[in-house]
Amino acid sequence: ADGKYTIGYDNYFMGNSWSVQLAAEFKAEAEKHTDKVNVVYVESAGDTQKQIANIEDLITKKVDAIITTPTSPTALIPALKKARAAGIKIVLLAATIKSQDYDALVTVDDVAFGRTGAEWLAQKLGGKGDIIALNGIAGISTSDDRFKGAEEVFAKYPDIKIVAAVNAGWDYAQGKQAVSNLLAANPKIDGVWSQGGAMTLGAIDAFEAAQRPLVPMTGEDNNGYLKRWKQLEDKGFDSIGTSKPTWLGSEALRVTIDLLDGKAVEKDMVLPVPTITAADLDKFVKPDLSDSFWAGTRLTDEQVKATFAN
Amino acid sequence: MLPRGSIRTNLLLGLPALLLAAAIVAVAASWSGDFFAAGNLGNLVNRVLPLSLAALGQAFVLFAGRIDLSVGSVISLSTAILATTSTSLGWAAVPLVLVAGLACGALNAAGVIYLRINPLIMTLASSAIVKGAALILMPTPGGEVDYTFYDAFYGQDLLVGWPLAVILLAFLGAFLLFGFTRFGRRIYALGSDDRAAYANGVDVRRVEWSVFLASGFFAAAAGVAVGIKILSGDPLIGDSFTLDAIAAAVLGGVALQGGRGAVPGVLAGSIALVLIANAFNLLELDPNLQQIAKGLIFVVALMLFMRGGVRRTA
Amino acid sequence: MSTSAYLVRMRPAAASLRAVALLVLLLVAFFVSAGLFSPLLLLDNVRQAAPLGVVVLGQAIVLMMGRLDLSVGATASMANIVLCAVFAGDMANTGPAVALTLGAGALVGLANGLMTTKLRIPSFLATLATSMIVAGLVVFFTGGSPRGAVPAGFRVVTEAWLFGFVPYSALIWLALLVLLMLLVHFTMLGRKMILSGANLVAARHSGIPSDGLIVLAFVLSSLLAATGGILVSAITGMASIGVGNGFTLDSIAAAVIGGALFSGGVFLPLGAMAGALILFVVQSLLYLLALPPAAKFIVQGLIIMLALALASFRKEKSS
Amino acid sequence: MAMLASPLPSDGAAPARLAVSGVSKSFGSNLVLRDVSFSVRAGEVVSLVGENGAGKSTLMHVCAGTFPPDGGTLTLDGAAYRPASPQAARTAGVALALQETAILPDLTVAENLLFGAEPRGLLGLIDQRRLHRDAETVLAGLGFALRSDRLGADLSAAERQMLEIAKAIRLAPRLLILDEPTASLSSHETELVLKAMARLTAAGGSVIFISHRLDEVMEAADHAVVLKDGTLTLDAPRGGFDRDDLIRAMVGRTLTDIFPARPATLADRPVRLALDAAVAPGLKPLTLDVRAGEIVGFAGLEGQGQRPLARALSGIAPFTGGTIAVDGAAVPVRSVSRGIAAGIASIPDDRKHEGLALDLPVRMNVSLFALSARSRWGWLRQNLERTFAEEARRRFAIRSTGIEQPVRQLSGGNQQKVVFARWLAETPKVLVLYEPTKGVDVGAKTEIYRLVGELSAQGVAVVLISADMLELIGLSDRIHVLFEGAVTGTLERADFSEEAIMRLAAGPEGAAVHAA
Ligand SMILES: Nc1ncnc2c1ncn2[C@@H]1O[C@H](COP(=O)(O)OP(=O)(O)OP(=O)(O)O)[C@@H](O)[C@H]1O
Ligand SMILES: Nc1ncnc2c1ncn2[C@@H]1O[C@H](COP(=O)(O)OP(=O)(O)OP(=O)(O)O)[C@@H](O)[C@H]1O
Ligand SMILES: O[C@@H]1[C@@H](O)[C@H](O)OC[C@H]1O
Ligand SMILES: [Mg+2]
Ligand SMILES: [Mg+2]
Repeated sequence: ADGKYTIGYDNYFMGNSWSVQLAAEFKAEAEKHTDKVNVVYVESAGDTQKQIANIEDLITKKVDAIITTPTSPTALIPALKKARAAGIKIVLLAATIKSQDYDALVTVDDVAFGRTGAEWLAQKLGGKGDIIALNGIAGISTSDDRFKGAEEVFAKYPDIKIVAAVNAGWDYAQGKQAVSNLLAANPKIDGVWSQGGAMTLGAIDAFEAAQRPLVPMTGEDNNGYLKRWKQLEDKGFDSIGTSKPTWLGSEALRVTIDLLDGKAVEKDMVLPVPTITAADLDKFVKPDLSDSFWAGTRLTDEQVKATFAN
Repeated sequence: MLPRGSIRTNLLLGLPALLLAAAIVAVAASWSGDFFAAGNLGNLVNRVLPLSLAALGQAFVLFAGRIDLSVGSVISLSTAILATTSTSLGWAAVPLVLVAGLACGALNAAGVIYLRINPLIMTLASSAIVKGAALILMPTPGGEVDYTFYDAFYGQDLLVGWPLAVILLAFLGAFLLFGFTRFGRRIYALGSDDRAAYANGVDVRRVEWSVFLASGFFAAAAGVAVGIKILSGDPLIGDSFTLDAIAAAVLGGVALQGGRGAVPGVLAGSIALVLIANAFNLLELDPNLQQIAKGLIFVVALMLFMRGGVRRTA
Repeated sequence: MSTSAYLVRMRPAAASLRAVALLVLLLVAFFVSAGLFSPLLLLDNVRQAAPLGVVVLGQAIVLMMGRLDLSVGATASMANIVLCAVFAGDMANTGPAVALTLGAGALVGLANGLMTTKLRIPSFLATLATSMIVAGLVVFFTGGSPRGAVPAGFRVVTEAWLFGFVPYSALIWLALLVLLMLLVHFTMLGRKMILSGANLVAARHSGIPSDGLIVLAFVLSSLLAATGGILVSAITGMASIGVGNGFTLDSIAAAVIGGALFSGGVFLPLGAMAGALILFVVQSLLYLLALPPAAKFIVQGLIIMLALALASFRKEKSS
Repeated sequence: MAMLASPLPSDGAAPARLAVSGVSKSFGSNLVLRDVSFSVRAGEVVSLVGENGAGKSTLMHVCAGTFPPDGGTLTLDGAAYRPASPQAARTAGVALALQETAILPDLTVAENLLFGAEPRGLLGLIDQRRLHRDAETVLAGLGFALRSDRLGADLSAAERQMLEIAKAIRLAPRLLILDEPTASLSSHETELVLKAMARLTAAGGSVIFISHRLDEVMEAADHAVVLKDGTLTLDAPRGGFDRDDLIRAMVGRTLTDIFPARPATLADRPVRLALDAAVAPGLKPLTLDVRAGEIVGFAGLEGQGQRPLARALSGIAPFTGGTIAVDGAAVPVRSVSRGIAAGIASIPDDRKHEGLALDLPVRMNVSLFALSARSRWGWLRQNLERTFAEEARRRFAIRSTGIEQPVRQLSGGNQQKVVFARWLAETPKVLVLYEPTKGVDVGAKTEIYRLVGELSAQGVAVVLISADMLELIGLSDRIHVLFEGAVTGTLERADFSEEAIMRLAAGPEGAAVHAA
């Protein structure tokens, strides 16, 4: 009515700082476009059933576009089909579905995410050694895809053996518990492939508690992890911070507006995985900002402080 | 006219949920033009379907004074089975899913009856086991349910269609069962007082078997509804149903200590729960407040029931 | 009183003994699959199990009163948020941080207690409602991004070891356990709580202020849940939403594995401790075996079943 | 003493309705029935008596299929009879009305009464209207004043008991077993039950009737069977035993006088308890005194204010107006604990719900007040508890395997003794007794009466609210009669008689109502 676009934003989850920052990036971007867009927020709390209902309610509200992060690669397909049939543009943010029923996808491929870390680790170990893998949650595609990417890589190195792959829920405490026990059972662990920074932190603490020398580990771009890495650098610790940047959240809005404006948009914007290595670590770590904050951001330091304080 | 007897008391227990649902409809309809949009009513029926079926199964168990925490996992497993078999079996996959649901119910019953494990803990354990089974069958969401299932069952997502028919049929059947059959009386009797029920000739084991089987069956039926809705399988999708089904039943006046409550209340409770979330979205209320509101509504509704007084046994 | 009498009183019930036996069995399996026996590893598991263990104690108290507390998870999660926010990473804030966290916890317990006694809402529902409200409040006030952190100095609570082999968190757990055991089994207050739990009406007829005792039990449970949340915070060092959610079901399972009865009147702290350790060691064992996730759930479920089947083994069928 | 009869009828004609032969049963290591044999003929009432815990209920549970015997056999009308469940027994024609009643709290009276036999109509669905009609017919036939649409949970103990009896009688069983059916019934209701038994036997049915009221036994029994410690000690036909024989067989000795002697006058004693215009819901303003050492009884038909009075005195449902004074000082009995603090102890009538924590051991159930009085700094003194519990078990002759046995496993009468033991840990100033000997055997009763006598001799003011006329007459110094919440008359000891009480109990138009 007011000539603005109405965009439905489905906040898929509020349970960790990454998902919070993803939503914050979107909001920050939306504030720049208040003249052009109205946003209707819905909250899925990690519950696929709820997400489907939310999409349907957004259809009922006749929004012009829906931005959603599917919590299941398949379950949402019928609902999204319905939305598109109603003329609503669908933009998938940070996760995809196993069909073509969307108008744009803005993400970093999780398989590539897993692969990137694995390649770095394999090189670092000179193509041989015993490693452990720390995964997220069984049945969630992010977790499965990342591990799939990693396994593809390790399969090419016959001398690299995954002695244990466990689910630690992207969680620090679970990561630490898992690694403590695995260390006790395995006198030789040469590397840790982890698909989440908090779990890598847990792994580091477990190694230190067991007084075992640190080994190469893959990490992520969360500030808490980067700070720790920085501290440990002079002890010879080496890592890689693979990133699924939260600025995808702002990018999704830009893409959505382009779509609604009728501009040509690349359907699958699958960005290469940004990485942080020892060489550029200093560029990304922010010693004065919160541990919760993620480096792959378009937020200003002030906005970060407003979101996470310290 | 309400029939004399305990049915009347039980029906009255469902009244607050009904009033709550009506109030939400009134508020949502007067503040949002979208509420009565055809699409919305159809969506609501489709959402009530799996929740109310799961809650109905739960009600069997609750009436008997037991509880079933495995409902969510059974729903997940059901979608997984449906999505792995429906392409080859067609509609024959549905009875297969229902049989699997019965098997889960049988596991619960066996644990409760033969191993004498408390139902809360037994179904908590079986919930993990069934979830494991779902993950074995389908480690990540996928599989396929053909679109013809959706078309045949949900059709155009209208108010009047198969989902409504299934709800009405299931609840009418259950209403007659609990209100007017000896079998229903036995279930209430068991929930009312185990020892007295046994002394009155109730075959406790048989009733326990049947309520857990019923719960498994209805959870599987809910799983079929979910599976057709998502046209795929998902080993985690059912998790939230467990607590929601209990909440719906309880909101509808079913007493957790057993023996009290009626089937219409369960339906009213399910409708109320679905409406709360819908109203929040349509009215664009802060989604962060939704959980708080749900909790408060719960407290208020429960206060209304409790005014009637609790049984004197501790 | 003579020492022997104390010992008689401390003698755990059969259910606790069975829980302990199962625990030993699991530990054997654990160390066999680890390929070594290390007391330090054992203690490390105890150290990490402490938060759950502390929460279970509270749940056991509520179960003793014939009630159930489904809000312990939400309360522990909230404790983590409040603690980190008040701490703001500065050791100087220890006093207020801990006090405010426990205070917030006590409020939850008070709400639970008043709802079950004054409003006569069954505890299952009252605490379910509280847990929704508490979790909702946390999301509402933090907007999903909780602030602050636990200073490194405070983290010794769970991360450091006394004399290098006694984890502080284990000591805290044990101290709380002993305190509660003393309260319940060695004071008049505790005796009155047991009597209320076993038969509320009879307790009222004997002039026992049952309502007050139920409120007290819920407050204790929430305080212990908040303490569990503090311990978890010391482990993770940071604020995140929902860190304690798993405690709700785990605490009930652990308490019941340890011999608690839903019908009330029983308090077996040693059983509760064994129950918490069982759940934790199963988890560790599963990490160790690196089973596929599906198998993990199945084994977990089977162990809980086994524990309870053992507990009801030989129990005479009541006529 | 009568000879022990053989389990089979001696006349050799028709086989016995029920023949019990060599039955034994133990719970854990507790041998409850030892080689018990007796039989019941068609058309006969057999009374089973014995002390609390003698094994009566256990024996009846065996007969009614609740659990099987460990050894021995049963026959029913000559055929082997081994019921696998209460339902199987009912199908075979044996119905048991439980001492502890099995009423489903969430079902109505009608639904309880016709449970499992609900009339069905269209589509095989239960016909609710006929159900209630049928139920009313049954109740009316028995003369029970019980509305068919009340919920089980709302019934009083007496009403529950009547419903339980009606349930069993409705089945028109070959053998009806009534386990203490009259324990909480008034004399009028008891008459109704005895009549129903007579009708059943007249029609060829058989009845096993358990009661601690020897009057009823003498009146109803065609045959008496006595159990002592699980062994049969008497089995004799009507005329072959008298009251003393029964008592001897039960307790192993003759009880001379079961009631304590009362002092000739109490007029010189100070007033202990004084109520002045005290009001409570269900009670009209009440003014009365109880002197130190006096036992004041309250009589009346069921539901005339006895319960409100007991609950108000104990502080459960306190007085809402007027004054209550103990030893001349006004005491606001606004809660149980205030009452206790003022020295008022009260024994509730519903021991299962109001008196005991059934799953806790005897020790914890008896020790509360003893410990409260002696705790230091809130610490519970464990040794003292043990000693006290052991002593209470001896003093009150509580039959249990020890102080650690859960109270649930004790017989009804012994449970009642546990309640007494808790309240009498400390000598109170005022003792309120509400149906103190419901379901208590004559030996235990004697004990309890002796105790009450002792306490009154020590100056305790006793309020005795009871439906048991003999108890009131035997124990009281004065009896107030309640009618519709008010005292309609008072009798002094010299004027006590059942007839005088009944006349007052029937209210102002007493004679007319009573005659009807
Ligand atoms: N389920 C049980 N478990 C263990 N012991 C039991 C159980 N039931 C009864 N007993 C014991 O068996 C004995 C006989 O009890 P029973 O109830 O048969 O006595 P009773 O003669 O009916 O007494 P009352 O006159 O008090 O009703 C008692 O000592 C009692 O403690
Ligand atoms: N052993 C006895 N010796 C002398 N008199 C007795 C004896 N037992 C009972 N009596 C007398 O018989 C009367 C009734 O006895 P009974 O055993 O029926 O009393 P009860 O059990 O108290 O009655 P109720 O069944 O009404 O409670 C009493 O008045 C009592 O004086
Ligand atoms: O990268 C991870 C993100 O995808 C998940 O949702 O939360 C934890 C992060 O480590
Ligand atoms: Mg008996
Ligand atoms: Mg008597």
